[in-house]
Amino acid sequence: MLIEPLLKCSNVRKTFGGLQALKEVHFEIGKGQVHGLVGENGAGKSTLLRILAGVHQPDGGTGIVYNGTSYAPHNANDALRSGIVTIHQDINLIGTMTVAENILLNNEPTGAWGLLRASKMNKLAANLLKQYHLDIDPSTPVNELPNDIKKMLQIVKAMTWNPKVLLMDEPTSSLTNVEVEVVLDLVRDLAKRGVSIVFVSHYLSEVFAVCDDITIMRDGRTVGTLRTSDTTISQVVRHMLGRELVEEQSRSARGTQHNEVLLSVRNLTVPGVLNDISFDLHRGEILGFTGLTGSGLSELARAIYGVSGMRREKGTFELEGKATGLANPAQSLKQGLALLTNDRLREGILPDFSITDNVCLPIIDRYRKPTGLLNLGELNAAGREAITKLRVKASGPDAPIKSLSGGNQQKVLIAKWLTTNPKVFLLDDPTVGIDVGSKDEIRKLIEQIAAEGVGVIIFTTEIPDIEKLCDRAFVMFRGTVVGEFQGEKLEKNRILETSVSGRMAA
Amino acid sequence: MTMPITENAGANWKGTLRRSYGLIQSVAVLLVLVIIMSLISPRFMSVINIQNLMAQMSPALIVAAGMTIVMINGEFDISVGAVLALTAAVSASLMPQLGFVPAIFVSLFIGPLFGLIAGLIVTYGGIPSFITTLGTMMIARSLAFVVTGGQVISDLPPAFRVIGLARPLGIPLPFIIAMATIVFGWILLTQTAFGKKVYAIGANRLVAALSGISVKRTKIICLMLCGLAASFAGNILLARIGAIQADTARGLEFEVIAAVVIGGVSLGGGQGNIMRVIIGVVVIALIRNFMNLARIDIFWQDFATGSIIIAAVLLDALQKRIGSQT
Amino acid sequence: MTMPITENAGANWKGTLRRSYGLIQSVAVLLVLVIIMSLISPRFMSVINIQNLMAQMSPALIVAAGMTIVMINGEFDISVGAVLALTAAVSASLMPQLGFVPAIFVSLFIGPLFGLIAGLIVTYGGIPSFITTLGTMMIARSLAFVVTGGQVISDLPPAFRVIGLARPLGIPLPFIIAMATIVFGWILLTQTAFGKKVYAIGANRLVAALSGISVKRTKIICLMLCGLAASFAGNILLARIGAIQADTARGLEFEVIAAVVIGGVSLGGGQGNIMRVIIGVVVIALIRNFMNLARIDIFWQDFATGSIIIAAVLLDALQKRIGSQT
Amino acid sequence: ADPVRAQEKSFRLGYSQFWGTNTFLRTQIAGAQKAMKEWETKGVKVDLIVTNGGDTDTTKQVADVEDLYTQGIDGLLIFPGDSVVLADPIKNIYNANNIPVVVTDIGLGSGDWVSYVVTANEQGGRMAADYMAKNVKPGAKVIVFDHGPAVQCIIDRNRGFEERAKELGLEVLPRKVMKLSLEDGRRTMEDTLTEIPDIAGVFFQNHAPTIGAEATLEAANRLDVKLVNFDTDPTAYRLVKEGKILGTIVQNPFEMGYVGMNSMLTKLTGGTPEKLVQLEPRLMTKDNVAEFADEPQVLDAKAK
Ligand SMILES: Nc1ncnc2c1ncn2[C@@H]1O[C@H](COP(=O)(O)OP(=O)(O)OP(=O)(O)O)[C@@H](O)[C@H]1O
Ligand SMILES: Nc1ncnc2c1ncn2[C@@H]1O[C@H](COP(=O)(O)OP(=O)(O)OP(=O)(O)O)[C@@H](O)[C@H]1O
Ligand SMILES: O[C@@H]1[C@H](O)[C@H](O)CO[C@H]1O
Ligand SMILES: [Mg+2]
Ligand SMILES: [Mg+2]
Repeated sequence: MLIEPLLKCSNVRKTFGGLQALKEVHFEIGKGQVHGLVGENGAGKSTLLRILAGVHQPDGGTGIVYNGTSYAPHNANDALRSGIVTIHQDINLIGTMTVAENILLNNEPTGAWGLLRASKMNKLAANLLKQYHLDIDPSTPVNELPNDIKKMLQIVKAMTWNPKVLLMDEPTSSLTNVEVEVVLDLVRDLAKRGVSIVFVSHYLSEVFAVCDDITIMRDGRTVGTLRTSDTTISQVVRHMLGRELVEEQSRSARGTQHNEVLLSVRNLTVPGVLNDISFDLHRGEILGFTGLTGSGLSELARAIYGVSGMRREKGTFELEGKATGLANPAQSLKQGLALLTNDRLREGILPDFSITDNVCLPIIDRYRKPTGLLNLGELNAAGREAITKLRVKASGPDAPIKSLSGGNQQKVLIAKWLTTNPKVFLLDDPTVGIDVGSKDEIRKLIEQIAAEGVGVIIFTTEIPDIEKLCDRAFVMFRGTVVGEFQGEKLEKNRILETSVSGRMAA
Repeated sequence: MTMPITENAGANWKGTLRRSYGLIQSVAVLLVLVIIMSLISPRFMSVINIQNLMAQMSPALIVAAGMTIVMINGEFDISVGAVLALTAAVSASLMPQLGFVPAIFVSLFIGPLFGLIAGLIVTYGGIPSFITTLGTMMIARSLAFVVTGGQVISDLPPAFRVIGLARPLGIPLPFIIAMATIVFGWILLTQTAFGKKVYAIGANRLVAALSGISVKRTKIICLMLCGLAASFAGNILLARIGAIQADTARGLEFEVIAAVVIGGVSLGGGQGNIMRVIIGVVVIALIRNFMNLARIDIFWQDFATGSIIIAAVLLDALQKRIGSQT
Repeated sequence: MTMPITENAGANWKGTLRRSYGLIQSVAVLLVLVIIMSLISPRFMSVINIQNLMAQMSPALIVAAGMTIVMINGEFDISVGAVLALTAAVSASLMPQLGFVPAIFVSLFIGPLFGLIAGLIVTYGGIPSFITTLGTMMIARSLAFVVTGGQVISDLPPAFRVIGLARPLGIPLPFIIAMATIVFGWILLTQTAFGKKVYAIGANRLVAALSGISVKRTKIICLMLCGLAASFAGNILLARIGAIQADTARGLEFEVIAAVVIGGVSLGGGQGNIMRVIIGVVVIALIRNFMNLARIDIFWQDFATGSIIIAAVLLDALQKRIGSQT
Repeated sequence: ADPVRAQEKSFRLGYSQFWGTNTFLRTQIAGAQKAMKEWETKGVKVDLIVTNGGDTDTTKQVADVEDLYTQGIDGLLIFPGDSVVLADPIKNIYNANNIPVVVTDIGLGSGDWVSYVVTANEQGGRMAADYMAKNVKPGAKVIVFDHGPAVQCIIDRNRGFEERAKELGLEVLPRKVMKLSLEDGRRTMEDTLTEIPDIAGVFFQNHAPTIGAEATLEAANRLDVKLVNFDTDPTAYRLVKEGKILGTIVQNPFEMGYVGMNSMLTKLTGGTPEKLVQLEPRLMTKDNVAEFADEPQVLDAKAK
């Protein structure tokens, strides 16, 4: 390289307890460059970013040089003040605070006496939102927003720090196509303006779309850096996984027929959220619900499962031909439903609990011995099985789930619901944060349980998932089902058009 | 769907209304309480009783302002009652030599000092504030006994007593000071960057830290402010009563925490409105006052108090549930 | 790169060690305290002193078992002291007519009943348990005054007193009962499905609810169990002291909450080890004993108590920090 | 009963206090210590352990009494927080092991003691009512502010006051409960003035709330309301002197401790102390206040 890199890591290491998360990391980025960072779940990407963000301190001396001087931030504030700004992998906003408060947190405009300048704050927030095409009221509490908007807000928040180096950890997971484009445009634009960007993502097409260089991590090591222009996706995948990925034919094209109705939903209505939704799910079928964000996908999943807060005004359910109430999660679970929610942090994991305890929570009563005591041996076996089945990278079933990488946590949660042996499996954004290899495995797993007679419903804005995995798909628009696709009609462009227009595409 | 940016004025107004909703409803519950009490005891609404109530609740209001900040920040301060007593004891015992202004001034350092010590232990030692301030409470109470020698200290300068006894425009000065403290707390919590940090840390300290907020420093400052409030209240109480003993304000911490929780501040932190805390303090003061006016049998007074507290909070919650359904 | 399953046995063993680490270290802190006390007073380690200590701390241990369950579940029970007093009062006043076994039996319904009422208000009314049980505490205390008429009730059947005074193998029976209660709590919390639910709800009630756990029912049961513990402790205390007055065990709630927190249970719920709570109770009991042995001036006793509590918890935290670095 | 001069002797004694931060109880200790000094000149040394029962917690006082036994004391002086609750360990431990017990104030309902020194509490209450009646109009309204509805000596004082006040034709209103503190005295007095503007007199069982109530009366210009109380301290003494507290029933805690310690050492050196020593309560008013100027309760602790 001609110019001295702006940020350079040499031989960075990090251990957690006994586990060496980073063994030998070499990495550098020049001014105005976009550098992709890819690797399997648990490879160490987030750990590296957290070190740069001042959250973790690396082992041993400082292997990091920034702007020509040694860089060793003690905390997030040090990093932020030196222009290194991070968008962390998991949603990092304060739910009880408003949009404006969140994006300007610790960066508020103040006037005389240190008083906030409320009008300036609102104007600033409104302008930022407009700039990123976000049509939301700055005074909305963040809790009330869907996940993708929250993700976008994190990006907006990062921009208020005027980054010199922007570290983006899976910035596009749970975003819709349109939003992904907004983010990618932003990345390109920032690079043009001289900001250096580290772009961590499991969406390799996005990585290839914006990055100048790609560094591949495996098992805590950087195994190499490639020029994007000199490589291909499959080459990168091979480096990541050490094996090839075979593109499979999409399921709908195989045209499997399913006739036995398993669950039928009629006239499901949640005022202001869901509008008169009726459909049948067949045994062995994988059904997809997609649409733009805000079209009510998560709400539908939750309304079926009977989550409190989803006040059903109307709606009847028939499971295996028998009417059922599905009044609350406990009842739904008993009837054979399972729901994987899309908010891993708030509604998914119990961070301090072991993998086993997370996995076995819904079925804990099954491990009761006649004495009333738990069969701890079997419980542990179940945890161990989950780790093996989903190839979770963990030190063992006793490890607290918070010590896992994001993608591995997601796998544990999928395992959790699988252990309930559901008849109907509702999956809301199941592949968030999952690496390409595992995504493939999870797809296979879902197909396998479908083949065993389970009815699966996937709720996702990820049209590729729908295309690959579903027998049939419904498109939602503002809480209403506006289209149904099957067979060869189940195809990306038709779905997208319907999602946007709210009208069935030809 | 989502609201266009141009409608922001309207949305903001609605937002404000929505945020004030809890406050308005709590006021409604308070009104119900007041009406019932006035019906039972006609003297309840007399000017003099209201003046008394105002003066009586002033120290608790001031302490509640500090406690609200600490609790929104996600911590507790169990030491407030003891720090109040120690401050008043020091202030009273310094007055003869120093004069009352310097004595007050010196004594106002006690609370922040205790807050600083507790804050350092909580943040650097990683000890829960509940335990830490339980410890500092005992230390402060002990020192109060040492300072007073177990005696009542009295005979304070009349000029000082004025602070506790004056009633400009008929409103007791302690109450005016207390309200000013609450307003100060409100400004600090809602109109300053510091306030945003306090809420953010209480809601999610990890996110706050990742946003570059110095969690330790903020927590320490919150505890120091709460200590300052306790010291301030100590001087106000001293001026009102004109005497102090080491035992003063025992149990005040729980009365105030109860008031703060009744006022809607969550025990976990991150949420709450200091203005509603006033209502919490008023409810507790009203109940005590009411017990005295309504001539309820001694043995049954706690029963009535407990029931009224539960009923008032239930009523509040019930109303909110009905409100949120429309 | 998952770890080969064959290594799991080792991992498990390490896991167990890691989980017990906190316990082992707290025991170490306790030992330091004990050694210091023995140096100050040679009689500290005498059989009789240890017997006394065991008997003295028994009611607090039993209540702490209940409080631990409630606090791991993410709630508080402020009413334990009052429920204890009410139970003992009822039990003592029924004994002459009913005989002591039926009297105990009847009185043991009081705590669960209070727990049920509080539980219903907390879960269906959505009122924080802190406030709810503050209310029920006042109600229970009031009823204790009504039942005793403000008098001390004494003169209990000698057969009943045996429960409080017997020392099989030299160990006070109340202590044996208390340890049995703790072990029961430990089994409940760690070896049963119910226990897993209690922890899960305390950690994140939303996740628990989505996993099909009945949050309301579990919370109510926890409060009822805590009530039962308080009632149980009431009878033990009664048997030990042989008399009861309505004022008994005022403030016990905070002593026990402090012990539970010293024992490492987080105030927010979801975490904690009931075995370590024993240490919290012992620390607090030792301190009182220590004050008497070390002849600390009464004015300075609170100072010493506060400092020891902070120092013990700090030492514990410090040790853990050093431990986790290796 | 003067003891025979003993040869060099030393005793370890315990003094179990119930509320050791209170002036009254500290004064008892001071009295006991004076006696100890006198005995030392006679060659009797005392090693005194004072315990505090967690300040007003009877259950803790039971634990203290047990701890003191563990310490191997030769004799126990006790200010029992409760006559019934504390009787039990006295019987089961001290009487059973023949360790002498001296009770100062309050009294024990059962068990045995070598000496009991006490003020006639109910009589004190009656004296207070007598003096109150002399200073208010016939049939005037009087009230008791009660800080200890379950504490025996307080119950006795209140009963004495109320019964005597009724006998004397005063109108006795239902008691108000409050905490024992300055600010509760102040607040309760404020509330009472509102509710019962024609209240003529209030009786208290302790000086602290009396001082608080006086602050109310002064602020409200209602010094016509008469206050009578038990116990005193420098502030309460001054208020009597200034005529702002009508009268105080003064006990003699110093004497309680002094006599108690003398009784104990008499017993331990082979003598026979008096089983019951009744100390007369004395009425302190503006007119005789000078007689009380040297009371240990009145002398400021720090001035000493
Ligand atoms: N706080 C922690 N304590 C213990 N282990 C941790 C901790 N944080 C990360 N690890 C471990 O470090 C390794 C790397 O994790 P990291 O989160 O960096 O992976 P990642 O590459 O970001 O994966 P993903 O794609 O799933 O987000 C994992 O094995 C993880 O379990
Ligand atoms: N109870 C409710 N009342 C009114 N609006 C609601 C309610 N719950 C959610 N919403 C709103 O409905 C919209 C739909 O959110 P939802 O979570 O279903 O989006 P989604 O289509 O699943 O997208 P994603 O999964 O990407 O978040 C959001 O704008 C959300 O704020
Ligand atoms: O009654 C006792 C004493 O006699 C004294 O009045 C001090 O307070 C009470 O505890
Ligand atoms: Mg990651
Ligand atoms: Mg969704």
